[in-house]
Order: sequence, then C-alpha cells, then structure tokens
Amino acid sequence: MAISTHILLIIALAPLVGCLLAGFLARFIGRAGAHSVTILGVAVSCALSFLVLYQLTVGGAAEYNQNLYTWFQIGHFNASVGFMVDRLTAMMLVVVSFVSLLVHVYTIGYMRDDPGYTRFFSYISLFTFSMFMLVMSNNFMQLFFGWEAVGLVSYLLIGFWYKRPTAIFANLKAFMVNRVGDFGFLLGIAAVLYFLGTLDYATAFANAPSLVGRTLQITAGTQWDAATVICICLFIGAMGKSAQVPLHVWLPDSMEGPTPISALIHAATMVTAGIFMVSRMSPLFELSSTALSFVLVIGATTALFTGLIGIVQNDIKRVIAYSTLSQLGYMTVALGVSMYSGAVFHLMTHAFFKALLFLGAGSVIIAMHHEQDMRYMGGLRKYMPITWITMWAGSIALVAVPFTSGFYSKDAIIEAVGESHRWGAHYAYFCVMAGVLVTGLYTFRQMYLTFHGKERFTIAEHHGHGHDHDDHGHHEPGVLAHAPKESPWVVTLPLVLLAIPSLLVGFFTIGPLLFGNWFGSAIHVEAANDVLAEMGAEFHGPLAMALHGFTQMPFWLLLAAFIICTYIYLFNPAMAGKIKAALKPLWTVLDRKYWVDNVYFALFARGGVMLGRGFWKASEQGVIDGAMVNGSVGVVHRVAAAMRRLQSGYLYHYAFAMILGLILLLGGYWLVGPGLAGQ
Amino acid sequence: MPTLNDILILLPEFYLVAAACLLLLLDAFMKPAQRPLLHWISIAVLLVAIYLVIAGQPDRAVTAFGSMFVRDDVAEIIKVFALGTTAMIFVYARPYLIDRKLLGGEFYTLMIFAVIGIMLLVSAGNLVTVYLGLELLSLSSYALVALNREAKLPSEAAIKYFVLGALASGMLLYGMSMVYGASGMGGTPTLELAQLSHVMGYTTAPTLLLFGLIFMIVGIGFKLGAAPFHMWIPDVYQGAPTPVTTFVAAGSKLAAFGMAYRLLADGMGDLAQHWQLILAVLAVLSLAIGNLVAIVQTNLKRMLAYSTISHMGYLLLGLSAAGPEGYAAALFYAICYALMGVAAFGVILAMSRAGFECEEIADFKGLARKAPWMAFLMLLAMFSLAGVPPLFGFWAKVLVLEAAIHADMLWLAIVGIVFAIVGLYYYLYVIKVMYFDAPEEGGALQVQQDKPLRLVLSLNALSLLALGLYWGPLLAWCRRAFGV
Amino acid sequence: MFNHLLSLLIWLPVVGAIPVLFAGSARPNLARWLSMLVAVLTFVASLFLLVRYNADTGGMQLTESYLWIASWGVHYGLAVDGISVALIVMTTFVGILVIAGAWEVIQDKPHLYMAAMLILEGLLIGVFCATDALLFYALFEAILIPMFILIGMWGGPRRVYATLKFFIYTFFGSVFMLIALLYLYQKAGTFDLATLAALPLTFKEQAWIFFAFLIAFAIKVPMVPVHTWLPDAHVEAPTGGSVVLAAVMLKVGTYGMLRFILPIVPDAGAHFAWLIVVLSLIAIVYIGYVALVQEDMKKLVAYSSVAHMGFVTLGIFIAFALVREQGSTDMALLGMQGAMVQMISHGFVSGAMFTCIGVMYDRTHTRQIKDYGGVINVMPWFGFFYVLFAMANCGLPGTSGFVGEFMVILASFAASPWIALFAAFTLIIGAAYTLWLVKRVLWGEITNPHVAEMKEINGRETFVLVAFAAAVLALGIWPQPLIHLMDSSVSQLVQQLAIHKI
Amino acid sequence: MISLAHYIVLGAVLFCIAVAGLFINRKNVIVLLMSIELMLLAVNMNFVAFSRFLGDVSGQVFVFFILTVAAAEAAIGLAILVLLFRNRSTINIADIDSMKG
Repeated sequence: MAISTHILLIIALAPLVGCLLAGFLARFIGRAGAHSVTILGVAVSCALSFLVLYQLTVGGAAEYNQNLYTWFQIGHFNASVGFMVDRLTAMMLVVVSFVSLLVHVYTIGYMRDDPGYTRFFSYISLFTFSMFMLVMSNNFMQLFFGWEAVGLVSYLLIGFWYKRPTAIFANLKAFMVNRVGDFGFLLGIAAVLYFLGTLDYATAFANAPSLVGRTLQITAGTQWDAATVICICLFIGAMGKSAQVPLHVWLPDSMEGPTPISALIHAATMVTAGIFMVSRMSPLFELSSTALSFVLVIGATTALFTGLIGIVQNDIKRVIAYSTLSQLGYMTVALGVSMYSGAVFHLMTHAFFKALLFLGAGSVIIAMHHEQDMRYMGGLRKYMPITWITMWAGSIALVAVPFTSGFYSKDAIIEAVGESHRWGAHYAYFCVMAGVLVTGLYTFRQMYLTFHGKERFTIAEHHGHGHDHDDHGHHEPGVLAHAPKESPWVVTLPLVLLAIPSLLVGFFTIGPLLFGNWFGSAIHVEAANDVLAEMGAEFHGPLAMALHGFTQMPFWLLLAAFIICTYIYLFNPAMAGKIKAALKPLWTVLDRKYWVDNVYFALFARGGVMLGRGFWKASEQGVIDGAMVNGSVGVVHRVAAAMRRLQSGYLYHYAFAMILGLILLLGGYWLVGPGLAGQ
Repeated sequence: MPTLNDILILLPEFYLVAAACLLLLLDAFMKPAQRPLLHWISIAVLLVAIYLVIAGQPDRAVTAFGSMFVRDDVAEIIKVFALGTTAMIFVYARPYLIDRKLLGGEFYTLMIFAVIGIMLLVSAGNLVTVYLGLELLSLSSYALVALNREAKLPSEAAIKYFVLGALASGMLLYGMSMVYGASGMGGTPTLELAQLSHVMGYTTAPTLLLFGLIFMIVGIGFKLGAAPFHMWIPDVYQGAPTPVTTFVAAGSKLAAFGMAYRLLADGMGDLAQHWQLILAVLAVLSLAIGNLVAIVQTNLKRMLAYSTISHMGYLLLGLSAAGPEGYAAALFYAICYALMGVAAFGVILAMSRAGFECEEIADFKGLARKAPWMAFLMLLAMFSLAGVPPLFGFWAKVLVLEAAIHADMLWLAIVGIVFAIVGLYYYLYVIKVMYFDAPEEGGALQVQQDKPLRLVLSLNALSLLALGLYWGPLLAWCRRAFGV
Repeated sequence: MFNHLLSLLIWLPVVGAIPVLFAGSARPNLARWLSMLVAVLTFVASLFLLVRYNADTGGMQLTESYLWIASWGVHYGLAVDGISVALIVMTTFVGILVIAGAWEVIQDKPHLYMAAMLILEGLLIGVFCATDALLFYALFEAILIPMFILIGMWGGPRRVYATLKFFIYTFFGSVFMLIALLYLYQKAGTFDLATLAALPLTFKEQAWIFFAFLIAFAIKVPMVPVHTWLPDAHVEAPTGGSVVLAAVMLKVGTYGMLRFILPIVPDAGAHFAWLIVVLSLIAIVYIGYVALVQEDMKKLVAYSSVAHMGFVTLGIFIAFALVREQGSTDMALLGMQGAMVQMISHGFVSGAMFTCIGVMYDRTHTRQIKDYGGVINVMPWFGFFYVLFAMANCGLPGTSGFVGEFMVILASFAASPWIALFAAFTLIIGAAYTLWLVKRVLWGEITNPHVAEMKEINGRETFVLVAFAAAVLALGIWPQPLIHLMDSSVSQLVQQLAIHKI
Repeated sequence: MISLAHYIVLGAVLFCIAVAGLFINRKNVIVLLMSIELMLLAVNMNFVAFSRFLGDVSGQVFVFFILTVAAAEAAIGLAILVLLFRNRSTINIADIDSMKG
C-alpha cells in the first residue's frame, strides 16, 4: 500500500484553504464560519496524518518521496517542490496536526471576545500549512520555505495584538533573531549545494559520504572540514528556530502573543523545527563529530542556564517559556550525542505536555481576566479543578516523574549523555543533571504559586463599566472584576485530551522509538556514535525503566526540588523573600537574564542604528553627496563665477584678450611648432 | 573677361544683389502703410534665391571669374541653409519689428546684403573674395546690430562688435599679406586659395607662412566666436535686437564654418597638421569658457551666447579632425546649430512684445502653463542644444566626437563630452524654469498671435525631433559635398 | 503584424501618447481612459511576444533590421531574447499599473503625466530590444527626458534639485559609454552588437572600454558609490515615477551590462569582476545600514533598491569568477539566472512598495515615518498588502524576492564562502530595515490624528496592489516558467563569458 | 638700399602701434577708429611691398579693395559712434560697460 500523493496534498493544503477562507471571506462567513472552516481543514489534515502514520507503521507502506513540480531547473541543478514522508515525517505530521487541532478548538474559547477572531484562525491555519510544508519537504529549498514561512506566521502572531508596544517589539525581535539563524541556515544550504551538487534530500544524503576528506578554505591557510562547515551552518539555523543559546532571546518575548499560539508555535511545534531538521540531516551530522560537539555544548548550555532564569520569573507564561527553552536544550543535547531518535521522542512528549501547560496557563489567564502575574494568583485549584489537575499532569511529565511520558524521554537523554564519549559530554552531563533540579524548582514553584496557597487577589464589588476580559491588563493588579471560574469546555477538552498523551504516550512508544529502530532509514547513526545501542542492551521494557528510575540520581534531585518548593511555597511563604534577599546578586543575574538582552540591544539594535547613522551622515551625506557630487557642482559654480569676471564689459579688455590669444598662439607655436613641422 | 558662364554661375548672388537694390528702391517709394508688404517680398526673394542655388547647382565644382569664385556642394549646402534660416528669421521677426516700429527696408536689405556676404564668403576661391564676402557680411551685421536706434544697448553692442570685428579683419588681412608674401618666396606669389595650398612645399619662408596662418586663424576664430576670440559674442547677442542676434547666431556661424573651410582646408590643406592642434586648443578653450560661464547667466540671450561659444568648440572638434569626415561632421554641426539657434531665439521672439523683451530666463517662469506649446518647442530646442537623444543636437555631437576619435584625438573627444555634462545644467535650468516653476502672479507672458510665426517656429522645432529620428540623408548630403 | 511586433511594442505607447496629449487638461478623463487603453493594448501586444518567443531555441528572435543611417551603417535593429522578453512584459505590466495608480491622484495636467508615462514605457521597451549599440544608446538617454519631466512637474518640494541631479548624474555616466561606442565603431565600422561582440580587442582597450561602460551602467543600476541620485529622485518623484524608476529603469543598467560588458569586453570583465563583486557586497551590507536609519519611507525603500540591485550585479559578475576560475558553468548559470530573476522580482516588489507608500502619501501627504503608526487600525486590507510586499522585500520564500537572492547566494558560495556570507547578510539587515519600517508605520496605536482619518484603499488601489501581489506570489511559488523563458539566453551569455578575446 | 625686410618691419611696427592703440587707449572711441585705419594701412604696406618686390600685381589689387572697404568701414564706424553718443552722451570707452559678465 503506497501513500497517495492526493492524501499528502490534502494534508498540506486543507489548512491553507481554511486560512484563505477565514482570512479573505471573513466578512461573508462570519466568526463561526471562520472557525468552522479552519477547524475542518486541520481536522481533515489530522485524520489523514494518522492515516499516513498508520499506513507507514502498520500498513507497511513504503516511504514516499516524490516531486510535485519543478521550482527551478538551471543547468544540472534542480529545485523542486515535493514531499518526502517517512516515519519521522509522519510522526511530526501527527504531532503537529493533533496539537494544532486542539489549539484551534481551544481558541474558540480563548479568543471568544477578541475583535481579531477570524484573523487569528486564519493565521494559525496558515501556520499549520507552513509547518506541514516544512516537515514534509523533500529538499532543502522547500525546507527553507517552510522554515521562513513558520517564522512569518510566528511574527504575525506574536504581534497579533498590534497595538501593544511590547508585542510589536517582540515580534520584530523574534523575526530578527530568527533571521540570524536563517542566515547561517542559508549558508549551510549553499554549502550543501556546493559540495553535494543537489538540494534534494535523498541525493544529498546518498552523496554525503563523499564529503569525507573535502575541505573548504575559509581564510588563507585554514582548511575546514566540509561536513563541519555544512553542519554548523545548518545548526545555526536550528539555533535560531529552536531558540538555543545565544539565539534564545526571542522566545520569552514571544509570550506577548495570545496563549494558544504560545502553545502551538512557541512550545509544541515551530520551535522544535530545528530539532526536526537536525534529525532529518542526521546523515550529514554524523560525518562531523566537531559539529556534534558544538551542538552538544550549545544544547547543554541552553538546558541549564535558561532553566535557571525560569526560577525567578513571575509571569506564568514566561516560566513555561523558559522551561521550553530548557527542554529544547535537552533535545539539542540528545542530537549532540547522536541520539536523534531520543531528541525526536522528547520532541513529541514535550509537544504534548508543554502544549498542555501553555493551554492550562491560558485557561488560568482567562479565569484571571488576563492577569499573568503569579504573584496575584494562588489557591486557584478550587475555582478551576480541571485546569488544576491537567496542569499537574503536565507538570509531572515535565519534571519527569517516572512513568510519565516526560520521564521516558528525558531520562533516556540523560542516560545517553552519560554513555557518550563525545567531546563536551561531561559538561553536558552536568548540565542536564543540574537541569533536572532546576526544572523541578520552577515547575513546582509555578504550580504552588498558581493553584495552591492563599488567594493573593481580591474580587471587586463594583464593576460598573463592562466586565469582558478584553481590556487586557488595564485594571489594577490583583483586583478581579468577578471571581475566577473554570473555563468552558472548548478550553478544557483540549487540556484533557493533551493530558492523556502527556502521561501515557511515553510508556507505549519508548520501546519502538528508541530501541526498536522505528525510524528506520529516516535517521542515520554511525555505529561508533550509537549510544542507543549501548543503552538498548540494558533496556528491559518501560516498566523496568520507570522502576529503575526511582533509584537514579535524577529522581533524587527531583525529590529535593519538590521538598524545597513544598516547604517554601506551602508552609513558609516568607522564606521565598528571604532567599531572594540572601542571594541578591545571583537573583539579579537571573532576573536580568544574564544581561544578554541588554547587550544585544545595545550592540546590535542600537549599534546597528548608530552604525547606519554614521554611514548616512559621514559617508552618504558627507563624502559621496557632499564632497563628491555637490562638491564638484560647487567647484564648477565657483570656477564659472570667477571666469565670468573676465568678461569685464570693457572694449579694451576684449581687444587685449584677442591680442593675448594671438600672442599665445604665436608663442606656443614658436615653442611647440617646429617639432610639429619637422614631422 | 567675364563670360556669360561666369555670370550664370554667380546667378543667385547677382540676383540677390539686384533684388536687394530693388527692395531699397521700393522702400524709398512706398507709402508707410504699404511697408509691411516688404516683408513678404523679402521672403519671396530669399525663397527664389534658394531655388536658384539648388536648381543651378552644377554636377561638380566649377569656378568663375578666374578662380575668384567656387561653386561646389559645400557652398550650396551652406547657402541653402543660410538663406533658409534667414527666411525663417524674417518670419519670426515680423511681430517683433512691428512692435518696435522697426519694420522697414533697412532691416530686410541689410539682412539680404549680409546673406550675399555669406554666399560670397563660402564660395570664395581667392583671398580677396574671402575678404570682400567677410566685410560685406560684417558691415551689414554692424549696422543691423545698431538697427534699433532708440535703445541703449544696441549701440554699445554695435561699437564693440565693430571695433573687435575690425581688429579681427585687420589681423586676418595681416595674415593674408604674410601668406601672400610667403607664396612669393621661391615661387609665384598668389592670392588664390587653390594655389596657396601648395606653398608649404616650396616656400623659402615657411615661418612667414605659418605666422600668416596663425593670424588668419585669429580672424576665423573671431568669426566663429571661439575662445579666446569670443569676447564680442555675449555682448552682441545680448545687446542686438533679437532677430539680429538670431541671424548672428545662425547665418553667420554657417558663414564662419565656410570661411574656415575655405581658408584652412582649401587654402592651407598642406598645413593641416599645424592648424589642427591650434584648432584643438581653441576648441578646448571654447568648450570650457562657453559651458562654464553660461551656467551663471540670468539673461537667456546671453546664456545662449555662451552656449554658442561652446557649440563652436564642438564645431572646431570636427574641423580639427582635418579630414573630409571631420569637415562633413562640422558642417552637419553648423547646420544643426543654426536650426537649434533659430528655434531657441524664435521662441524668445514669439514671447516678446512691445516693451517686453522676454529675454531674462526668469521671464519664462511657468511658460508650460501659460503657453504649453511654446514651452514644448523651447524644450525641444533646449534638449537639442544640450545634446540629448533623440534630438538632432545629439547626433551632431556624436558626429564631431566620432570625427575627433577618427583623427586619433580621443582626448579631445573626452574633453568635449565632459563639457557636455557641464553644459547640460543650464539648458535643463531653462526647462526647469518653464516647466517646474509656477508662473509669476500677474505675469505678462503671452504668445504672439502671428500665425506664420507659430507655424514656422513649430516646424522648425519639430524638425529638430524629426531630424533626430532620421538624419541619414542630411549627413549623406554633407558627406557627399566633401567627397566621402 | 507579428513581423513588426517589437516595433509595435515600442511605437504603440509613444504614438499613443500623442492623442493623450491632445486630449488636454480640459478633458482629463478622456486622457486617462485613452492612456489606459494604450497601456492595455501594449500589454496585450507584449503577451503576444510571450507567445511568439520560442524559449526552447533561445537566441535573438523576432528580429527587425533596417538600415537607418546608411552612411554610418547604423541600423534600426530590434530583436529579443528571453531576458528581453521578460523585462518587456514586466514593463508593460507595470505600465498599466502606474497609469491606474495615477488615476485621480494626478489632478494637475493628467494628460501630460500619462503621455510622459507612455513615452517612457515605449522608450524602455526600445532599450530592451535594441540590437544596435547606437540605437540602444539613444533610447537609453532619451529615457531621461520623460523622467525628468515626471519628477520635475509632479514631484515633491525638492523636486528640482532631485530631477536635475538625476538627469545630470545619469547623463554623466552615459557619455563615457558614448565615447567607448565611438571607439568601437572606429574598430568595427558598425554599431551592431553582435559584430562588436566578435570584435577582438587588446586587454588595455578592453579595460578602458570596460570602465566607460561600467560608469554608465553603474550609475543607472545604481551601484555604490554612484547611487546617491536614486534616493533623492525617488523621494521627490510622484508615485508612478518612483514605480517606473525602481521597477524598470534601474534594470536598464544591469541589462546594459549583459548586452555590452559581457559580450564586448569579457576579459576585462573577468579581470575586474572582483571590483564589481566588492561593490555589490558593499551595496548589500553598507546600504542596508544606511537604509536602516532613514526617516523618509521612500528614501528607505530607495536604499533598499540599491541593496537589492546589488544582488543583480553580484549574480552577473560572480558568474565570471565561476566560469573563468572554477570552470563551473552550472554555478555560473545559477548566479546569472538568479540575477535575472532578481531583476524581474525587484521590479514587482519595489514597484509595489512604492505604490504602497504612494497610497499612504495620497491620504496624509507625508512620507515621514514618524508621522505614521497604527495604520493597520484604519486600513487593514492595505496592511495586508503592505506586509506582503515588505516580506517580499526582505526575501521571504514564497515571494519573488526570495528566488533571485537565494540563487545568487547559492552561486556565490561556490566562488567564495565569504562572498556568500556578506551576501546572505541581507537576510538580517534587509529584514531589519523593512520590518522596522513596518513596525513603525503599520503596527501600534494611532498617535497621529491624520492617520485616524485615513480611508481604506479603494477599488482602483486594490486592483493595483492585487496585480502586484499576484505577480510577486506567482514568481515566488513557481519561478520555473520565468526561468525557462530566460534559460537558453542565459546559457548563451554564460558560454560567452568563457570566450577569451585577447 | 631699402629692402623688402625694411618695408615688412615698417608694416609690423605700424600694425603693432595700431594694435597697441586699440587696447591701451581708454578714452575715446575716435582713437579706436584711427587705430583701425592704421592697422589696415600696415596691411596695405605689406601687400604693396610684397607685390612690388615679388613682381606680382594681385597684391596691389587687393590693396585697392582694402582701401575701398576701409572707407565703408569708417563710415559705418562713425555712424555707430554718432548713435552711441546720441544714446549715452559720451564716447568714453571706459563708460561703455553696461553689458558684462
């Protein structure tokens, strides 16, 4: 049974159709029409994605790799638009379409009163389309198309509330930082074309071994290994999209967008595109252990240091955002130790529980009338039990309590790093291990601050002028117009539906995904790098692994975090302030996010503008236009003004000029002429 | 003894002399009310003369009165265009003359005598004929410049023109006397141009000959208005009545080319390598002075005067190539310049009225709104003068530049083209004033309602476009005249 | 009719301008409809060109040649190859849009405006199909006249400075080319481009001629550091003038490079290719920074045009390095094709950007960025187009802006990773200046009461913007038809690069 | 014996005096007219001398023409002078500078 092109086309295009209908015909189909068509489109895609997954895994269908049309054909180079669907793709399709579908549904509730309702649906459908194009691509060009297209939608969605100065600052920043990554990515693609002569995945991967021994001269005398150059360049792209240090700065700010897209784009799907891409490029990355070490170190740094920032955040979404950064770091670490399937596995579990956490946070935010500051929350569990329970489900998955999905994926990564001998693995091991503690700290802190303890908000008696939660954040902090209440079913249903895989999917899939070579040829690992093979020898099923997990270091760290947080936030709330005061310098460092934002802003934004202004004033206006262009005009004018004085108006001057002319001709001829005459 | 054949060869000239005398008589005996009739008669006279020139043109060059007079294709072309532009000037000048009460026999007869001077000059086969033609032209021109006896500037212009012109012809004559003397040293003394061209081969006093040449070049340079013998041009252009300025710009430049060609190519052909460089120097000076000083002018006539100087620089570019192609290019340039100049001054004439000369550039403010058609014609003239394709002036420039390059004077061509850029500015400035500036409040711009003027002026300016699109036959004619 | 299709394309708008002129300012609507009719007819004629041109065989087709000036052997010679066809169709397409765009915007002497536009269009088409160097030159220069009038009459407050600067600057460059052409005429006795291409020249001659050509075309493109006329001209020009200037006229410079520098002085071109490459990279990076700090929207887009044209010159001259030093024809083709696609794409994108700015200008009469903010609140549909074109301007895949840049960057990597590095920097700086502009103009709260009064785009404006958007997206999603159209012609050009003349 | 050279030198001297008179004189226009006449006489001197010593009459014929034209020239010159005086009440050369630049 082969995968039908039509099905793939429908998967990709159904959301696009939804997007166009909702976007352009909103006036005719109305709000209900807009959400209906987009949900229908994504639902169709989702169902077909499951079908494709089914065909590939159970139905035994062959991998699909076909071009749809030629994008350009120049000389021997060909760039096409086409699909490549193997198990990796299929898994991504399922994750993306499933989360997207739930987010669509959730949005009905979340955005109910927003004037940009139809626009929002149009955007998220467009995003879904772009993401499908990214994951289904069978070549680098189309990958780049999807890559940038999701960036565009991200830009539009972060700035969805375009009146907010912070939002439009954040979306510009996100796009710019992503562009820095894309800059590297594009160079990587150029290098692929240069060395491998093709943009097509299959051909490129088949030719990949030819890279061995080839070098690129970067400066006189330095030869760089071709594979290393390609992979580092490509990975820079991944660093942008997957928000790895030092290109991580955009992701926390992207929380300015509405919560559904934080869940969909900035947690579950788009930000994992980098992870997906590196996994897809595994045949190339396997050729360069230098590049993989680079990946490893970057990932490890991200995993630990961004997590630390999460501890000091007060904005409920920002905590989750830093958590996302940290988890992306884990995935990257997995890539760095050649455990691509582990990275993708964590990508999948993370997609579920992180989407869940974001949507849960969104539910809280609805209840809190768009108050996001946890300092004004507390004790919400009694108002919104479903949200509370599902959030806890997501949280234990995030902190990797054994048996949850998060446990299987994250613990496998930690273990793999421990097994790895790659340069930087020791550092990475420390980071991922410390990260467990950090994850526990910010997660439990967040849960306690939000749902437990005392209520730190008051409910206003009088609320004369409207009580819709449209006037975002305009009210006094900590004062609610009316009591928080559980969100409607369109909001809670997705929470429940996400809680299930968050808890369970890992248990059922770890076997085949990590140790069963489920991905097949989609992921290529050199035998020497295959940490999973070593681990596989000790793997005795998920149950055993979970039980074993209780005895391991990560679990103890987690327990420590749980105890600390429980003590501080449930029993001794004043303690938090004391610790903060005691560790003031450290707290400042984290609160200021290591000053990375400030440095970037000063260096690149301010610096760029200053450089531009310098060019503009000094070079453009000063030298080129001032001195060269207008200067020469000025010289001509001055010479002309001087020369006109020769025309004095006096007859005797005129006569004299003629006679002088005559004399000069005679004299000049006297000097030069004989030479001429001699010719 | 003169034969009938000699007279036939000179028929257009004789006819014109007779006609001019007749006009004088008519003027004397006409009642004032009938005077305007003179206008039409004069135009008819010129048209008939053109017919005579063309119809009587022999197949190959012929001489008359010994070798005093040459009738060849070069002379024919110059004569046709000199007569033609003069006829156009007559048409353009009528409202101007009527407004200033100058319409009368003087203007027409003097103009016709001046044209006769041109015709003699360009057909000269002998130094005497050159001199006589030149003086006939010059003396008529002096008188014409002072035509408006009431105004102040014309008399000043006339005296300057007269004194400097006399100085120039004195130098020319002095040069001629030296050449005459040199021709006698070691051979038979002669005044015939055809004979003079061999003098270098035998003379025992080559320095005398070469000094004579330089003195003669001063005379030619003066007539052309090439720097540094250009000083009269701005003052005369500005001071003379506009129709006369037009004539000085158009007809007498054609004549100057003819004179240069006769004296240098016909008479001093053997010395080409000597005068080539001198002309090149004059060309560079003219280009520089003309283009630069024109930039700072505010009076349009004066600006066009400097522009003339620069154009004579281009003409000299062609002449200094010292070959048939170069002469053809220079003749082509002279014709082109005559047409452009007549058109530009024609617009000034069409816009001026009694008490309003319309010669300041600022007077043209907002012309495109007040009189769009006139503005358009002026635009054509200006772009043509500036040498912007597809207008006629561009091709003329291309031809002289090509001639210079052909004569291995690439540097000269580059100098020429660089100054074309400088020159662009002031032509564009005129267009700017006409098109981009708002008309002055209560401004007095209005067009003369004279129909023939408008018609001929339109044709004149449009011909710059038409010839720009298809200039092949004219070039072919010019080249054939020089046997290319 | 098909035998004289090219003549028809040139003369239809030029001659069509005459009745438009005679419609006069008294009957502005007649002038508008007449000019629209002419523009549409020209566009339709250019579609015939698309049909008649055989892209598979390539080479010069639809040749017309008549002896124009017999004594000089100058021909009225016209012919097109794929590149010309693409540029001509773009020209006629943009031609309709500028007429539509000016419809009721130009109230002062609309007949003259429309006529100037039509004449300009005809001359530009002529430039793209002239096969005689002198004819090319004449048309190349003649373009200046209508543009001079357009900027000077309907321009902004400093229009006189801008238009004089524009005219003299560009004239300055081209005169040296004239000298070079006359020199070549001395050697070859003809101005026929094909003959000149076969003319053997010493390296010294080639070098001089190369620089003479270069200065002419570099100013037109414009390349750094002779680009400063462009921002001024753009800022002061009326919207339609800006659109034509950016969309079509700049292409004349790069087109000239293809027709003159490449075939006539290939060795000098190869020898000095590094210079052009460096200048192109400076255009991309340095101009990007300059664009970043512009306070006038039009100036910003004008500078971005300079940067984008840098890709065209980069693509063309990188091909020299690739063919001569690496022998990599495929990569050279990629670079050259990229340059060609970029030419077409930039035509649409910059035209659209200027149209957008014009739409805003018509409502508020200011181009200062600081006077805007929150435009999306009152003009959501306009905002949609604006974002679309902004994205195309920063080279988002799926829009035409991406295709050319992508190809050129890929090709330049083969020449040197450093070139690719600097070229790819456009991804960052291009996004920075474009999106910062979008941020300040489109997003945010309305702070200026004039912005609050802005009306949503009307049907006519929507038509223009939709047409541009369709072109931008079509090229971005499926560039192959365009590439196929030009492929054989570009291949021939690349083959010529390899021929040594010395 | 007076040789050709003597005549030529005399002609040259006369010519130089005439030319000098043209630009050294800053007072009176009449002097300019006289200088012009003198210049023509210098030319005539040359022509006659050459004609006589080289044995060719055409030079002397030329002189007759020059004399005739000089008369006409003087007439026109004086007419312009009269006109100038009538318009400006001065014939001082230094005052005739209303057009310049």
